[in-house]
Amino acid sequence: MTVMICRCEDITEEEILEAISQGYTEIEPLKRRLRIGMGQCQGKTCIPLVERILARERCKKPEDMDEPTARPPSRQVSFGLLAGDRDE
Amino acid sequence: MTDYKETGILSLDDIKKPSEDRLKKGPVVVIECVENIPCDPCVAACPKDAISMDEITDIPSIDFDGCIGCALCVTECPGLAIFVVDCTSDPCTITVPYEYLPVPEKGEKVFALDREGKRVQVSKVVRVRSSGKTYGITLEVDRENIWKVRGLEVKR
Amino acid sequence: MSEKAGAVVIGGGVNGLGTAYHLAKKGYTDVVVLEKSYVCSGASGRNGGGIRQQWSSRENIKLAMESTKMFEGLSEELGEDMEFIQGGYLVLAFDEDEVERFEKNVALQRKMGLNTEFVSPEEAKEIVPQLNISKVKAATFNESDGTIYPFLVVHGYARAVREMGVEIREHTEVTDIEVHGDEITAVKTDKGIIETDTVVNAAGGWSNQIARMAGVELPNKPYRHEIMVTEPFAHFLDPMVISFHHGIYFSQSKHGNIVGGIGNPDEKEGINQRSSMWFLRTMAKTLVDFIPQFRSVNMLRQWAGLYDTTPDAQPIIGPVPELERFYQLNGFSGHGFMVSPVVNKVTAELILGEEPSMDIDRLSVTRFEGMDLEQEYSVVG
Amino acid sequence: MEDKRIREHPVLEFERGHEIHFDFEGEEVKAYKGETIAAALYANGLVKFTESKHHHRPRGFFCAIGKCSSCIMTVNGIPHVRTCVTPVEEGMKVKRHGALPEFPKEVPPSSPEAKESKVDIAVVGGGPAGLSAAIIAAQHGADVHLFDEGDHQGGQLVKQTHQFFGSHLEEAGTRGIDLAEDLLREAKKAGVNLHPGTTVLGYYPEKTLAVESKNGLEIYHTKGIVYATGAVENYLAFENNDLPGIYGAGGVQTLMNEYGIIPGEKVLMIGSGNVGLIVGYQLLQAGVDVVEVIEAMPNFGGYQVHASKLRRAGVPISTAHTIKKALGTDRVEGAVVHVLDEDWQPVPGTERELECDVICIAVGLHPDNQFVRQAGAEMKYVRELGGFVPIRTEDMETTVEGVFVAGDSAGIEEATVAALEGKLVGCALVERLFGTSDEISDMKEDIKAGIEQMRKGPYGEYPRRGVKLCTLDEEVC
Repeated sequence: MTVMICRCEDITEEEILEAISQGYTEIEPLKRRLRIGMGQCQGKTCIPLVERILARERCKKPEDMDEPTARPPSRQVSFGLLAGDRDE
Repeated sequence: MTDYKETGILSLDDIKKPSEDRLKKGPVVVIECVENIPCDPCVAACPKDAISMDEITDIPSIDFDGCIGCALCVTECPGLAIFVVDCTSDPCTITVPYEYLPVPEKGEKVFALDREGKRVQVSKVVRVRSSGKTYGITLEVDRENIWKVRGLEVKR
Repeated sequence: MSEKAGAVVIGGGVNGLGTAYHLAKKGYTDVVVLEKSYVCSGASGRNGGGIRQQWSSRENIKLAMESTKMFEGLSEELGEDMEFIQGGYLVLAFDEDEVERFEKNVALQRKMGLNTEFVSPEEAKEIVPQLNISKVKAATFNESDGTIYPFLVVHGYARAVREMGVEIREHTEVTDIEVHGDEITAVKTDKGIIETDTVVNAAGGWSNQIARMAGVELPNKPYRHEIMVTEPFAHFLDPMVISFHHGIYFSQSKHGNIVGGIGNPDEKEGINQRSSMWFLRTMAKTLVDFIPQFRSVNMLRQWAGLYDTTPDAQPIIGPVPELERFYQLNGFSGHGFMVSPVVNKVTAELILGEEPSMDIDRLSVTRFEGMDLEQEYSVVG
Repeated sequence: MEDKRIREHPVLEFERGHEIHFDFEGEEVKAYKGETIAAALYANGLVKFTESKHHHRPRGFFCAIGKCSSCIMTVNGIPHVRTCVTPVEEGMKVKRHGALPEFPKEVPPSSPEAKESKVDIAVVGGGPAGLSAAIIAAQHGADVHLFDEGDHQGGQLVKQTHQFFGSHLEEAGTRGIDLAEDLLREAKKAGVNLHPGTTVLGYYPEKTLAVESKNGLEIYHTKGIVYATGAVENYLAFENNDLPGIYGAGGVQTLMNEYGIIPGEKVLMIGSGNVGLIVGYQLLQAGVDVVEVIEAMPNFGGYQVHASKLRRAGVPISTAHTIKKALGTDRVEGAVVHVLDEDWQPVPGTERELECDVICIAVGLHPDNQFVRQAGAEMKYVRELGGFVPIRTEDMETTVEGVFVAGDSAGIEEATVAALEGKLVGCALVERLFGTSDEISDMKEDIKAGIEQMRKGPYGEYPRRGVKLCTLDEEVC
């Protein structure tokens, strides 16, 4: 049975529950452990679902959950463009 | 309030209807809008100021005597919730909003549908009007169906 | 509310938890580890995971060699794959000074039993075929260097110490350290007071702030260091590639992403973990210079952590003269992860009054009082 | 070959460019100039675009706006290309690369050196909120730059074929698509520097933005930033929820109303808020069969008038229903739905199978707050506004000085409110730059009154309560 939570990093609900049971009970450690929210969509799709699972498993309200840090770039960008080493 | 929030279908009790007397006098508007939505284009559409509201979230209040049944509001309502019934002719007519393809032609026979999309009768299209891409299609319907028919399906 | 602990470890990173782990392994579990955020939230969770033995100073070579051996057995010891890949470290030289220094380094490393090779630019290109060697003068390569996923190591320690009975308190910030005469009496936190006579300062970039609470001045200063990760690729890059000249390093993780960073020589001292435009652009320019195909590779995200830097770029380990039981475990200057196993073990031995299994006297904070500093040159970034 | 392109539509006209051809894994594919690679491939019946990293599950076209990873392929030797936002070109070579592509072999040409400039205002997002803010600021003399990823600015408006609700004084009754046109015209007239097809990469201190444009990296040092970045659709957890054929309502709208391509033949709609109901209706307009709308709550969430449109077309709406799983191995072939009791538990014996090739998820939106978080703004979870939102002043300034929010990224509400919030931010920016005036203060009062109007009534109660929870009292700060 596959219930996909993080489409980019390919992490299922089962894998998240497993990690929570191993002690990764906050969003940041969970993110680093499973790479959820660190793929191309930067967590736009999965993080609300992960927060909900975490809240449910820890009997907390979504209000009490933290959001993971948002890092640039907002969208993946090529080193060629960033390097910009051609003089116009 | 009936269970329309479960079914999506208004019952006749939910709708403000013109009186029998008014129906005899000429075409008249029926607005099937029962929620306090922040919306008022119908008010602006009426050339006779027969539709009004104090607050934008009010349910439109209709002056049935002021309404001339011109059907200009039918194509202006974003909710496609306005109809015009005319019981002065035989058969009666009803004007419904329509935004599908194909657009029926005048004289064409179509299926008249009820609020659940069920076919009620075969109707002749007597008038096709448009405002932008929304059409007001006037259908001939049997008298007993004027409170049933609210849509159409082209037979082609 | 007041409670007691045999030892309080400040910092839930690799050095704090690694030390707690070695203490617990020896049966000493009356330890509380305090972490102001979550476990591995500081530099331990933000670094590139490089495990390098190619250093210029005898001390660092010794620490790194012993630590690498310990990392080799760590997955088995902690019962989880730590993603330790020994793909080697390719260290590139870009000028004659570097070549000269590298020759000396290799000689010293080989003398100490480390099998580092001095390689030509062409040989370097055989190791990394995509490498632009037009400006490379020479390189050194050691195949037993590699990378590890730091987060798994730290959490491996955390899990192990919890199982052995050590308490880890996350989201608990140290606010003061109480000292009477030459003894520590308690650690104050935002959640209460813990009476103890033994404190380990493993607070990384915050270690000088912690030391100051006990009236101790450390020469360590925090500096931001930035890092980034790309989208993943099928495996193509074996070693970690580094250049001291450019301050750059990059390697490919087990998952296929390239992880790398570059140091800003103009970075100002201070606690700043925000991302900079300088890094975004400089990393890109340097990376495409090293491997031009990087032009069509996408950066996925950038982040920053803190180097806790000492004047000689070598760590400060052991007690301070003013307070016999105030153990320092900081000042790692950007290579704290890779030498952590052995220094954690030695620190545990010191705390328990055992004979240290490695002589680390030269890493005492007292070395800064004299002029006899052995500068570590092989620092990247 | 199958062709999913819509040739005739009751509301929309699709202006397709000339026919072009490109190579997809050795086969020639027909496309039209102006289409994206993914749209062209989807129109020709392609289901599997890539595969997932660990479980190797098929990944299909998904977000349609370049935000996910479901359509990445190798294009002309470059891996990880988001084909859903990359226009097709004659003779292009497109290949699937599965979970992990090879490291590129070719070295592409250099990009031009980054351009740096100093501007007054940067607006991120060209929907109703962003455009409205930009217009007001530019009309009062500010040097305003507006960035939007889309080539067609107007935000979600450009996908809205229905007439808008709201006040006739605020453009109600106008279709979203026309509203976008009007706003764009006004923005151009006001002298807003529009940058379509640009991606804002990140916020850097102090109020500096890195922007990816077609010409390369651009760096803008600003005096004020408006984030009007809109919303992200909520995803739903159920068995097989990643099969190709499962899309968010936004993806369906983009495919159908922007590219003129139908998502499939038979659609199961999950969610009966206005988005679900409206997209359901739009599917019918595009000639697609909507087999059913299901809703977990005991009542449907959207306006009754929208529900009535679907019901009149014979579409059943089943409340207290949820999806248990999607059926199919490589793509959606059906779904199993069941009834929920008052405690949200499945009622035994109520499972039934539905035949469908598309499952459209319309279970709400959450604010796209990534950008404001990057800037370091203080956030708060406000259920009534759809999730984490920045704490703001009455003028919509976040806790980061000079950084403003407007529209859905500040809290999920209607487009009219978004436009009004945009206007309010526009006024606040004018005050910042040039000082206040009677005209601006009056305008602000009018806008605030307008917003208050829109939040009246039962549908406004929720956002009204939400906004209170995250708005700082002016007196206090």
